[in-house]
Amino acid sequence: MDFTSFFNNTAIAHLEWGNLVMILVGVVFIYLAVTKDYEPLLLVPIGFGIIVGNIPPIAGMPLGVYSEGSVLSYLYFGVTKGIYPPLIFLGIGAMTDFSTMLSNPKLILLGAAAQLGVFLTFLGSLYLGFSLKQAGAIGIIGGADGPTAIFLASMIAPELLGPIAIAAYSYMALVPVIQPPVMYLLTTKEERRIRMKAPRKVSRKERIIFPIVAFLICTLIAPGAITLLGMLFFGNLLKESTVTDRLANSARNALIDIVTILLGFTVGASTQAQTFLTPQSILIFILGALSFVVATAGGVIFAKIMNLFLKEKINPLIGAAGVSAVPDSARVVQAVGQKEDPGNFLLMHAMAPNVAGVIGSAIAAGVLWSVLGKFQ
Amino acid sequence: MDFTSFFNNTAIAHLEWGNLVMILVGVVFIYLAVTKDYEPLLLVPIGFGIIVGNIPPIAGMPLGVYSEGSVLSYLYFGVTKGIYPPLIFLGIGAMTDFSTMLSNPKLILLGAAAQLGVFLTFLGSLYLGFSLKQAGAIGIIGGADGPTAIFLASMIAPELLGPIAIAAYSYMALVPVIQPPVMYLLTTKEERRIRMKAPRKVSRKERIIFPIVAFLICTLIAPGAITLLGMLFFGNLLKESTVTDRLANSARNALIDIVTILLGFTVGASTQAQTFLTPQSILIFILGALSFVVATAGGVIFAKIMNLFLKEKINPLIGAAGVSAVPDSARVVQAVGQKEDPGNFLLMHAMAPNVAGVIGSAIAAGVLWSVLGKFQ
Amino acid sequence: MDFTSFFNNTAIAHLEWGNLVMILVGVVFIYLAVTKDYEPLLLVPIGFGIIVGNIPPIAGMPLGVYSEGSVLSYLYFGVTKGIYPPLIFLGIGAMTDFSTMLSNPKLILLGAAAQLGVFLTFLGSLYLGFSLKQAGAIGIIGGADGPTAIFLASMIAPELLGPIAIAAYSYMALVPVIQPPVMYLLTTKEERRIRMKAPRKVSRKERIIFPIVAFLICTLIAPGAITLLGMLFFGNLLKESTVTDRLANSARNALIDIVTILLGFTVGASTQAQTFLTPQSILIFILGALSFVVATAGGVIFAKIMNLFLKEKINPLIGAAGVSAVPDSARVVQAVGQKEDPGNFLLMHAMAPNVAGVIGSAIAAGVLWSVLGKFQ
Amino acid sequence: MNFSFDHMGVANLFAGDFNAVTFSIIGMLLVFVGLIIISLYIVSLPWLLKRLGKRPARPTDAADKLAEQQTIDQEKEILMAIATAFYLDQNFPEENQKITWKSHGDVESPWLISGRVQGMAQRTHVTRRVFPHR
Amino acid sequence: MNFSFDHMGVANLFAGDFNAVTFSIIGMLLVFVGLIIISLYIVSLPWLLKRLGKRPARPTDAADKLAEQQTIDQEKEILMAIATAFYLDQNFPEENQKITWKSHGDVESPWLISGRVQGMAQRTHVTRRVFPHR
Amino acid sequence: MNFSFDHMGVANLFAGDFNAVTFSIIGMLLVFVGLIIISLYIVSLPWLLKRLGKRPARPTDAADKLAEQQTIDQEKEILMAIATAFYLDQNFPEENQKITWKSHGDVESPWLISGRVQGMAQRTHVTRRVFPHR
Ligand code: NA
Ligand code: NA
Ligand code: NA
Repeated sequence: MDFTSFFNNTAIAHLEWGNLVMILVGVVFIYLAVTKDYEPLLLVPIGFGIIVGNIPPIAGMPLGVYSEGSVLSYLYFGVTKGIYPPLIFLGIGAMTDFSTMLSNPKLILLGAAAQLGVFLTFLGSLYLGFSLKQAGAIGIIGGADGPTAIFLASMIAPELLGPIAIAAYSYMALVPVIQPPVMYLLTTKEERRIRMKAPRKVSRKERIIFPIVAFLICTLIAPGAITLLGMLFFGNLLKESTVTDRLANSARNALIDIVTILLGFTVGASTQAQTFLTPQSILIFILGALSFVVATAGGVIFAKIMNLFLKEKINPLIGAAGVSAVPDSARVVQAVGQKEDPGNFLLMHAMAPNVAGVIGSAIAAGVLWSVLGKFQ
Repeated sequence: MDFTSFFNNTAIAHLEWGNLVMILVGVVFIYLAVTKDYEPLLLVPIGFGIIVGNIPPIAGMPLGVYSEGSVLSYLYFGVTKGIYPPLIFLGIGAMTDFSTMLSNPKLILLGAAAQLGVFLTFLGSLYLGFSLKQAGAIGIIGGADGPTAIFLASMIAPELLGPIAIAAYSYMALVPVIQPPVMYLLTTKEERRIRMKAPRKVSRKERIIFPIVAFLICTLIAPGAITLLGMLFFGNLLKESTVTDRLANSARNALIDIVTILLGFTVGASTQAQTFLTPQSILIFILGALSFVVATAGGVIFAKIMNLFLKEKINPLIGAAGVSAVPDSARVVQAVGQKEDPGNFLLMHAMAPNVAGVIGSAIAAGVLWSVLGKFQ
Repeated sequence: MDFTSFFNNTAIAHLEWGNLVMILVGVVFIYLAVTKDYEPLLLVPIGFGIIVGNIPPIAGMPLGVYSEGSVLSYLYFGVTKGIYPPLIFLGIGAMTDFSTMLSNPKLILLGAAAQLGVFLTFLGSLYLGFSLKQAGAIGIIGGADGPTAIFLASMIAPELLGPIAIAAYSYMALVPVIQPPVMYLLTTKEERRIRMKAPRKVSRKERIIFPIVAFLICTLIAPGAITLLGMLFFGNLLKESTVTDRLANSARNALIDIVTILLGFTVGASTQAQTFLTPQSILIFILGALSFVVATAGGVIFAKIMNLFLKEKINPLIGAAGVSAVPDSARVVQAVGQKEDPGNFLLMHAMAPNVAGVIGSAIAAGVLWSVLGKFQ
Repeated sequence: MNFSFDHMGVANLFAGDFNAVTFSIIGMLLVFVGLIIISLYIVSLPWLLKRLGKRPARPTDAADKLAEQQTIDQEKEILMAIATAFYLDQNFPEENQKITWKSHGDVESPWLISGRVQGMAQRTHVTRRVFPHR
Repeated sequence: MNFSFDHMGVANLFAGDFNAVTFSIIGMLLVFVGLIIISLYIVSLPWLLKRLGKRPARPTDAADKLAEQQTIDQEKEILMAIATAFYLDQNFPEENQKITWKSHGDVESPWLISGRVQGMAQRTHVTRRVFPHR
Repeated sequence: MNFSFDHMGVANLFAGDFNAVTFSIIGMLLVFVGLIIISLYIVSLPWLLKRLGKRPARPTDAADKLAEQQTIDQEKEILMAIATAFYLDQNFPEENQKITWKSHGDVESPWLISGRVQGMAQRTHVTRRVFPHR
């Protein structure tokens, strides 16, 4: 029992450069959240989790998320088993208003088009040599939906869960940085100035029936989406039925907050430099960025194609909102459109492809899971 | 990889008539909740759960509550292990006011008499050929208490959990339909018009001591009721002590809401037509209806017997509230009484047998468990 | 099936004197909480838990916390695996204001000095013949921090978890009884009358950076404190960043309340007389009381030593707040100081060593765990 | 799990008997099919609701009278509910009944008293609910 | 688990050495016994509390004086608490102390300052609490 | 697990090659080291922040102008936000947009509209945030 052996029991003795790099990454996440307001509800928990996960643990002490019997491993259980994402979808459902989508059904297609990012990234990942399952899990980053990405990765490529989750959430936070250049590149000034008509009002009855029918349609086609869409539409029904207000309220407050805290923190803590800083992770980050770009382009281009057939033109900018990342990408649309024409209000129009994109990504995840899940 | 194999990966390819029937049942549950306000906090989650549980899953994908490793199976864990019901009782305890019972102790006996439904249904189920444990679990449907029924079924007859839970909750929702005919049949117009005196005021001290003493009395007699009544009276102590207001508040809001969501949804999802639509389930439904009728009759008749000995007559209608189903059966009493005499206010009087019925059912469940649990 | 066998199925048949004693202890806990306001958020759940845990169970029925497959055993899982304490620390972090500490850094040392109670009790326990791990777990009672004590005990001496938890929480509740005599004994009237200057204002930036830096400093030295301090400072960052207000809010309300209910109740229920009423438990209670006295003395004496070197004297009473037991010991300081000089306001000054004591205890726990965890 | 660039190549897209390109196209199609059906459903629902709604509405006069009668009945019940509340308030001054109502805020079966009383305050809700839904 | 009607019959109620009818009767009795004892307890409690309450109340004058003194002491403490709050408010304008109070809203030991201050607002609570409980 | 007093004695403190007294002293030292470093950090932070803060602040005039310009820009955006809200309110009378805003109350990227609108109400917050932080 001397000072040397004591020193070996400290974490400083085991600190590596990689840990310092990751701790810095965590600090940057928190900095961006606090000063730039980039998705703070995600970046603060993940950022602090990264810092916690990169204090090197002592051998033999159950501390980290990968260490059997540790507290963090129990909290991480909800990530590895895919339990947290559906609960978050429950809360999101209980706060989502599908009205704009119901009043503008043709805009839903933009949410489908943006899933191009998913499948092209899947092919690209395969090309680079990832396995089928891994490629599918990487592709879903293009769905721009953190919970969906974590859910699919936990089911078919748990070994990539950490980098996929971090990539998905990072790019969701960076949507206001990634999307505008793509949008400017693919649209003309005239297109960006297109104004859209205010849509019709939606009855309560329509809003109550919608989650039930939409759930049936989606999952009869892609049963792999049962868990995520079941919770999403269940939460929405709790909200829209109005007779279960108190349940919807708890789902979109206490429940989603607690799960968000635990999910963000443990996902962050899963990024120990020793296992996280690999060429593979860096590739996933590059592929993730590309998939966001492709998804954005997919939505915008499809909107332009639709305009060839429509009498009442739609503003192609709102195609970018099809990537989901609710509601950030819709806000990017509003910001870009308003720069061109300060009197143009695209936000509510953009919410339609935005929520449709969530559904689209969940269907895509269901398809990937049901087919790729069978391979080794 | 062709369209045929893709089609086999959809759920439509595996949909059976039974699934469609069950999905329709789920829709009816939601319809009744939304338009008739029948127990919406239960029927909406269960109804949507039934729909979710009847999308036929793909072989090899962990999706349903019975599928090992699926998210729903983890959430269903709280049902199969009997964890959710006591947590719901904690919240119910934190919202229950035992004052009317404390000011009217003789009305407690009506809550005991209504347990006749439990034991007669137990005997009836045995007669029909169910095993002892199964018969006990079916009998408890007559307790008119969803959490108690789920708890006992999970402990002694887990194979019947689905139909028992659905039967218990369905009939709790249908209390305003089932009870009135029985009440009219067994009472005269004069009896229904009996007015009762306002009871005395109860001191804070009495209300704080009550949950402790009542817990000791009940569980020293029926230790099988420790879990349910422990939580019920614990929640009530949190409320009545007033020094733990914030805990009582969280117990009767966030906690009970979250557990109600998860319990209702997963119980609903456990009704896959392939295992649920059996003659056995239908029998359980018939027995459940009978047990509600017997329980109601038991309470009303016992009230009439009590009147033979009492100077101040009690209105026999309030005997019907002894089945528990808080507070619906008390409201039925109020409604039936008020139809006869618009100036008659029975609601608060009916609350006494109503909460006593909850305690009575929990004792009955404890007795059934402790004796029948030992058989094969 | 006769009355005798029925009687054997009741709990009265198995009741022992020890159970009655423990039930009385539970009632006293609740009485103190309700009438004296001693830590009611802890004493009410623990007190009712003790009552529940001492209803003798029936052999073969899964009822108690130690009974495999029982509901209480599932809820107790969060205690035995050390999951509840970090979640409570998350909530505490989200309600703690470190401002006074940041404006008065020299007072932090008092929070270190009070850990003397931990290490002297550790040595005393060793002397009495407890094993190294057991002695470490008993020592941490002197940290005056319930969650920390439960966490360390669950990691290195789970067999002593019950008595250690009860001792820690009992003495935390009794802080206003234990500390004043020690404080009077070690201070002169003049010392108790020392007034302290109002400290400077702390900027938002300082408060945001603090939890990150403090976490790094503490855990790089004592990685065993990662779990507890990670959650404490994470909660504090959620609060101070202001951009994650809704998460901080749920952490310090719904989450901490629910975990407090479950922790208190199950810890109470773990005190079945049959295993709890041992000479060992009584020794632990005596050692616990001593450790509180030593910790208080350590803080006060260290403050007097500091005064030898400081120009602006500090009131040695606030050294007593270094034991943590937030915020009760700080209030004791205020009360004792105000008795001497009604115009002396020590509360805010005492909050600095108070919260520093929490950090100090967590470091001490980390050191004990990392070194003692390796022994048999 | 170890990744290397050695396996890079277009051949990966057609490994074994699995054509990843075909799969991706079918996948995109399925996403479109799902969302297109949802669109079509949304477009057709108001039309469906109107057609379903017409049948019971045919004998308009009768229906109107019924609705009117229902409203009157409900208002009677609401008055009765207020009377009940007043009576309870008089006889149980310790706010017992308040707690009981609160505890099941959303569950108003069988006679919807509190639901309708609430509705009185939020008139649009009542009218919307009372007529088209029942 | 497979159910069939072949096993129907009264004999089921007496299978093995288990008499289900006797069991049911005893079960009903136990439910009644439990709830009857609760009833009796409830009936006797006010009487018990009164009897227990009388003993300490015997030396009425002394007790009254004590209670009065306590009230005065408490009011002093309340004033002191208000002074504390004012002082803190002056010196820590960034609402530090507010958060500290809030965080332990229900825990006012040892001198119950905030509890009593609250009580001032809800007078009935204070008076009920202060006299009979202490 | 069974405890007996037979093992009592000072020898326990030095059993095997583990010196419990040395360990306790080192343990106390580690606690002090940790908290002393925290103290030192706290003492030095304001000084550090000031030094770090000075560099960008050097060209004061330019910075002031920039800040002023930013404020003007922001006010424009706020007006725009109010206009948006008004427009939405006109066209979506069923409070759709309210729910959408609420759902991400704290997330105002990229243009912080609502954050700044909120800020208008709580002026101190805006000023504190806008100037020193950006
Ligand atoms: Na998407
Ligand atoms: Na009942
Ligand atoms: Na401490």
